Amino acid sequence: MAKKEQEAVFTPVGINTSNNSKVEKSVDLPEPTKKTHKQLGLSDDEVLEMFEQMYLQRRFEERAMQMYQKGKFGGFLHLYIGQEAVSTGTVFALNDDDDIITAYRDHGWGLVRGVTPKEGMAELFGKAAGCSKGKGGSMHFANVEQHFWGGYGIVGGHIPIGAGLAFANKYQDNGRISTCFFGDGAVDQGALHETLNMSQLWKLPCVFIVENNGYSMGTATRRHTVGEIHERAKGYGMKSAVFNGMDALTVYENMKNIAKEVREDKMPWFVEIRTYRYRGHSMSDPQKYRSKEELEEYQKTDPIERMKSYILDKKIAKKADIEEIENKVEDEVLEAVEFADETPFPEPEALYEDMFAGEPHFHDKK
Amino acid sequence: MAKKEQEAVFTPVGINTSNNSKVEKSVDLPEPTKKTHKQLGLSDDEVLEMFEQMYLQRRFEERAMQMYQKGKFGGFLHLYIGQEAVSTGTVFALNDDDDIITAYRDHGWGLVRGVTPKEGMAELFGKAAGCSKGKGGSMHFANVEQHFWGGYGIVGGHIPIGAGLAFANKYQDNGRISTCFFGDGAVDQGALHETLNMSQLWKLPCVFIVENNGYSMGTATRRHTVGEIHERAKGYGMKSAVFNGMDALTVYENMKNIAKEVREDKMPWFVEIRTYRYRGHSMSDPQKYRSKEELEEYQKTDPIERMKSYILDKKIAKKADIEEIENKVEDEVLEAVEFADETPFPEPEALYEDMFAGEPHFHDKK
Amino acid sequence: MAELQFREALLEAIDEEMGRDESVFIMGEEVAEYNGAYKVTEGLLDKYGFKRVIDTPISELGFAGIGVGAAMNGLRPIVEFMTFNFAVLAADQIINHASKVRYMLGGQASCPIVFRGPNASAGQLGATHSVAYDSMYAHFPGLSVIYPSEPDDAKGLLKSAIRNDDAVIFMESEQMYGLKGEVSEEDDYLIPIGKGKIKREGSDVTVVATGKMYHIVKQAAAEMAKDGVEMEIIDPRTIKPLDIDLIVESVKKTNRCVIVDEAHPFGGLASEVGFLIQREAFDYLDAPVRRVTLPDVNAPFSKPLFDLWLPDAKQVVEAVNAVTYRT
Amino acid sequence: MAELQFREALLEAIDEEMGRDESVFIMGEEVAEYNGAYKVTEGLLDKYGFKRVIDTPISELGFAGIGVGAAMNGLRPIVEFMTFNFAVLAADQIINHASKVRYMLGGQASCPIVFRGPNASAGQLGATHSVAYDSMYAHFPGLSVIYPSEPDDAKGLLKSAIRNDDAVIFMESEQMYGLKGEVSEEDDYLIPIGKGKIKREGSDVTVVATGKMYHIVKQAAAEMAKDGVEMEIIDPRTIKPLDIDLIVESVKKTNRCVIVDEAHPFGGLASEVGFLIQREAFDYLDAPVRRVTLPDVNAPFSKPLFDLWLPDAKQVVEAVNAVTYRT
Ligand SMILES: Cc1ncc(C[n+]2csc(CCOP(=O)(O)OP(=O)(O)O)c2C)c(N)n1
Ligand SMILES: Cc1ncc(C[n+]2csc(CCOP(=O)(O)OP(=O)(O)O)c2C)c(N)n1
Ligand SMILES: [Mg+2]
Ligand SMILES: [Mg+2]
Repeated sequence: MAKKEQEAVFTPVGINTSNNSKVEKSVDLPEPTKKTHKQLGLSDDEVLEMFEQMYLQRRFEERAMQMYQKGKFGGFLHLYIGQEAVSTGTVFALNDDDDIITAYRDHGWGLVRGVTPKEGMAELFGKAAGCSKGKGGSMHFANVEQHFWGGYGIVGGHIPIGAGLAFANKYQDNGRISTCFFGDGAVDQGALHETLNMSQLWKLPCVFIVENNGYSMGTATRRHTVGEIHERAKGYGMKSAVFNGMDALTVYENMKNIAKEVREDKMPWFVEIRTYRYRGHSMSDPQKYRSKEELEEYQKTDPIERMKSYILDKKIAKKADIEEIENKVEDEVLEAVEFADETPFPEPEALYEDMFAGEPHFHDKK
Repeated sequence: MAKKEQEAVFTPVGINTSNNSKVEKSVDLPEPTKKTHKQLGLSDDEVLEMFEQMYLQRRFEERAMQMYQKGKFGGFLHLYIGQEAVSTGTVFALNDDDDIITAYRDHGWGLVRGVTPKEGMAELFGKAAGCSKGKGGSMHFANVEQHFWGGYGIVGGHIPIGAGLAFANKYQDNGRISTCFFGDGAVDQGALHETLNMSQLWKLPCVFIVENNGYSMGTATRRHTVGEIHERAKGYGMKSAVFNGMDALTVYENMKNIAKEVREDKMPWFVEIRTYRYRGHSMSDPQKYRSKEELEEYQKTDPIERMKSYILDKKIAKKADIEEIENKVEDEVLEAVEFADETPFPEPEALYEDMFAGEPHFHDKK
Repeated sequence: MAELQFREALLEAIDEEMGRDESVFIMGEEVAEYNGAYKVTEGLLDKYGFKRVIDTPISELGFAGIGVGAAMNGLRPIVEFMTFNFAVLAADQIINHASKVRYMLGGQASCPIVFRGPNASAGQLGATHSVAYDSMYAHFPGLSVIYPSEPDDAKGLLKSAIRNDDAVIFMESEQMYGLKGEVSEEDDYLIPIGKGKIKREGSDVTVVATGKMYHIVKQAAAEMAKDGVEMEIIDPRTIKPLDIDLIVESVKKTNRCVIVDEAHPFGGLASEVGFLIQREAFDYLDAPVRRVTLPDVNAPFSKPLFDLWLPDAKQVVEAVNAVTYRT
Repeated sequence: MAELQFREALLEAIDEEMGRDESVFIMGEEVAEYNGAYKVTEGLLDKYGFKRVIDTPISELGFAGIGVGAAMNGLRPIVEFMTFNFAVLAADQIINHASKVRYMLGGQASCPIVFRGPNASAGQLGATHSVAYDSMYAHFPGLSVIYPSEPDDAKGLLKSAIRNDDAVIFMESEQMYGLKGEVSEEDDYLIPIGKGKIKREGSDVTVVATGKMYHIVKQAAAEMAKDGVEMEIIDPRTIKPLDIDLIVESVKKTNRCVIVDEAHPFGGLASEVGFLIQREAFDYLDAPVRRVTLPDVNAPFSKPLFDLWLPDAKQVVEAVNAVTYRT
């Protein structure tokens, strides 16, 4: 291994090259919060709802994966599985009209911000009833009415757009704040640097949040970006935080505090949430860049299992209640699959629809 | 003023808006070195040579400005006047085969790295005998043979190219280091962030140097970039420095030390050199964004006057010797002007030359 | 009619629209306290204040993207690029976001934004400051691209661009900012995007040109008129949507066509117009369509080379001579 | 002749050139330890080590620029973009630097660099992952643009591109990586850049297509042959330099031409070729030149819409019918 390490000339070498698949964690999880949901101001019902939301995201994606493998739809499919505490904790912490924007790993975000399982599954299937009318697919879930501005496929491309949402909020003085989520891989894009500088300079009410899930495709975080991600904030004198993203309560607590502060002083934050992606980058990923052992390590911190234990521990609900929720979700997802399968594809005319808000124009259309 | 300050909504407001032209320094100059040239290992002759080089840059540009005003040539003309200690101190500190690349404010760099005054002036005039055959003009001085890779006109565009020079040096293991100079305005470009990350990750023997001259066009540094520029390095765990750029000895001392370290450990640096631009951004700049008083403050720290005093103080040479150098330089510059005026323009065929190193191809050339 | 400089016409358009609609704001490098690198935004800061006239850092990608986000979230940004040569850095926001966001979200979001600034060359500024980008952006679905030649067009079209509910690229010319022309004093003067204009009637040949090239063609037309050759000059004004009908109709009358384009030849406006004409007016053409463009060479600095490089009236005359078989 | 997949042909080309010349290296996202997002670089890391096969962060602008600097300073970088849709972020380095640096420094520096990766659409990947950028880059002076359709062309041309002393854009197709074809086993097999190839002889109509579109045209040709219509298919292989002579010669024989282009219509390869044909073969044309392109609409995700969107053999047949007046 030592010998191999020495071979690195430019990029640091990866796990399977450097240490024969010995478990080497790609991301260190900070300690979760010690506060109870009561201390955080959450009711029992809210905790159960958080569980339900996380479970919905999980089951939705597991079914989506099956449908993909069955050939029900094509394109990319990037699963959020493992990261559900981030979307869920955040959405519970924000006001309903605060803005959210994210990258292509967006199903969880859509579901927790009002995309129904039916609309979501139909979108994956490319159906007219999809949340984006089947035009976006997996990477472009959105529910703009509920201030979820969607998933974006150009890594880092939506970072300045997130700041732009905040810009408009400040301009309109509407009290809303914006949150912009992106992956550890997106941290390396120049757009981030330009946006952080302008956001700090212009005092934009925006939270920039890295979901550091250990990998950018097959590249472990430490192999593509130097230092600790949250420390990038230092260069801009920006407020920053780093916390555990495998525990919904921790995410809730931190995001709640940050949102409050941003709402008050309008200054931006740069936040690193450490989490882990269980599945491959997309469906075609053989995942040779990490060991099974590493994956298993992280699966022990599963946010859904954790929440389930918490609920039982704190006697918020009984096993049977949880099972009831699970069954309800399962039914909902199966219904969504059925719906997606049966609902029609867009009509041919739809090809030319939704290009323009104003008068449409198409060059050389016959 | 306080009232006006409050009006800032996005960008911080500027001097003439905020404080009625009260002197407000756009850049704080750190203390210059206290070491003597001997302590820095420079001979008397070398100091005189440094003086000559700085004076040449100054007179060359003053004459160029005259010629521009006379209509001898067109295009942009960005003068380096005031910043000559940076180019001069640096070139004396580097090995002759270390690489230098800079932005469009490049005359000083060309002259101190082997572009003769004749070649330089001819380039400004767009003549075939110019260092870039008249094809580049003011913004694209270069002397690649002597490892000055030229001036570039896209703000920030040459930053990754500078890292690329270093990449090739490391790849070829040739012991050369690269230095990449750019303005405070270029700090806001995303290219910088991407390049710093990769340079630190890949251990590139490169020094990235901001010539913070207080302004990016009409925008004072604090109005376009947050915090202290050199602190950007923190986010990448990169070594950094900030020092006075109005004193050639200070520049020499620091660049010498940094170059030595880079040559040894191959790790990059991020350096802020504080200096000041005396003239407008380019010839068309009415300079309303700063007060005459501010300009005068900085002119008191003039690098050429300072060096002159140092030479006399330390009895390195007499007044008459200095005058002799000045006269020599003046003659050289006047000869250059005469040469530039008389030497021919490129032939029409030249339009199609120098596009390709390999076989030329021009679409639809008749 | 008032006689205005091109820059004044632009300024009037921006001023009127900012006055009319609180959601319109302008941002870009040096637009506020410096009053604009080319003084297009002169006086706007004084009038509208720091909230609506915003100096940006040199972060083209970033501020273009902030514009896109702000447009999606209820505002109408005018994003000024110091020139479109620098907008290349922002191409991702223009091509991958502003023009696509609406479609890929199935119509859930809109992006009413204007990207504007000088296009193409402005004298001896060298290779990186001299490229015409109108054809490049016209290639991508979803964008309107405007490149007017006269102050009146500039005013009416910029106002329409700002009110347009989708992304518009509005191109100007450093060298034309001082150009004077009559501008309509009509209240709320709007020119519809996508309508070309016959700027000179003639029966011998149709010559298509916009932006700076229009003025070269005008010069050529005056010269050729002395020889009895009457050019019909069509300025499409908007590159996209392109008013090809107007052009084809003219060609059906003149049976000959020359396109003068400030871009490099490969895939520029000239080839698009030429292609469409041969397809739509095949039986009417008495000679192949010709074009006058830049050569396929980067912009040189040196004056005589630069003059060789830029299309001029002489080349237009030659091309017209060729299509009228006068050579 | 060996039967190779497209990706294998590319890999052979890179491998041979890396073996031949120490100064050749490859960098890009996931090219090293992951063995390439599409396995084009499979095995190169094992063979050439960490110095010459380099994983990059997602910093297209930055690593393209590092490539440019390295090329100027003595190396021959192959810069892989995961797709050319992401290269839009690096456009400044390609358009403003790689293609211009030599000229603006009066020939003092060279930039022998290859930018390569998949171009255009690859199935249902949506608006931001489906654009063909070959015509866009061909617009700019100084760049060669290659977009081959078959493994043999890919190998011979990529080797030539790597040896080329100037900047080359080399485009591939995700959907063609698995395509098999006979590849020359000639030692050091080089195909000169800028030479098109007649891929099928025929006398009734000239059809021009490259990249993925070539295969659609091939399909259409087989169909039409049954009806007795013999297409001559010309694959220019390199978009720039464009082998227009070969095309014009063919049109002089067939008197009809259709261009099939995977780009949007405005100013794409199709309009350029069409323009040139009408100018160079005016008297030979029995019908206007037609084109089959994408519509001027962003790529939709939904399968039936996507299928409508992408040019297909049926559209080619229709266009051929039109120019042969069979409709
Ligand atoms: C500009 C750009 N470059 C490359 C890609 C290809 N790509 C898609 S996702 C991805 C990895 C991103 O990783 P990260 O940001 O960590 O997000 P995660 O997938 O882990 O959620 C890459 C390289 C892209 N979509 N856009
Ligand atoms: C990408 C880009 N954007 C804008 C410009 C226009 N421009 C040229 S120089 C300049 C200011 C740069 O200031 P700074 O980097 O501080 O350098 P200085 O002029 O002070 O040497 C601007 C905005 C440009 N050339 N390139
Ligand atoms: Mg990640
Ligand atoms: Mg400066």
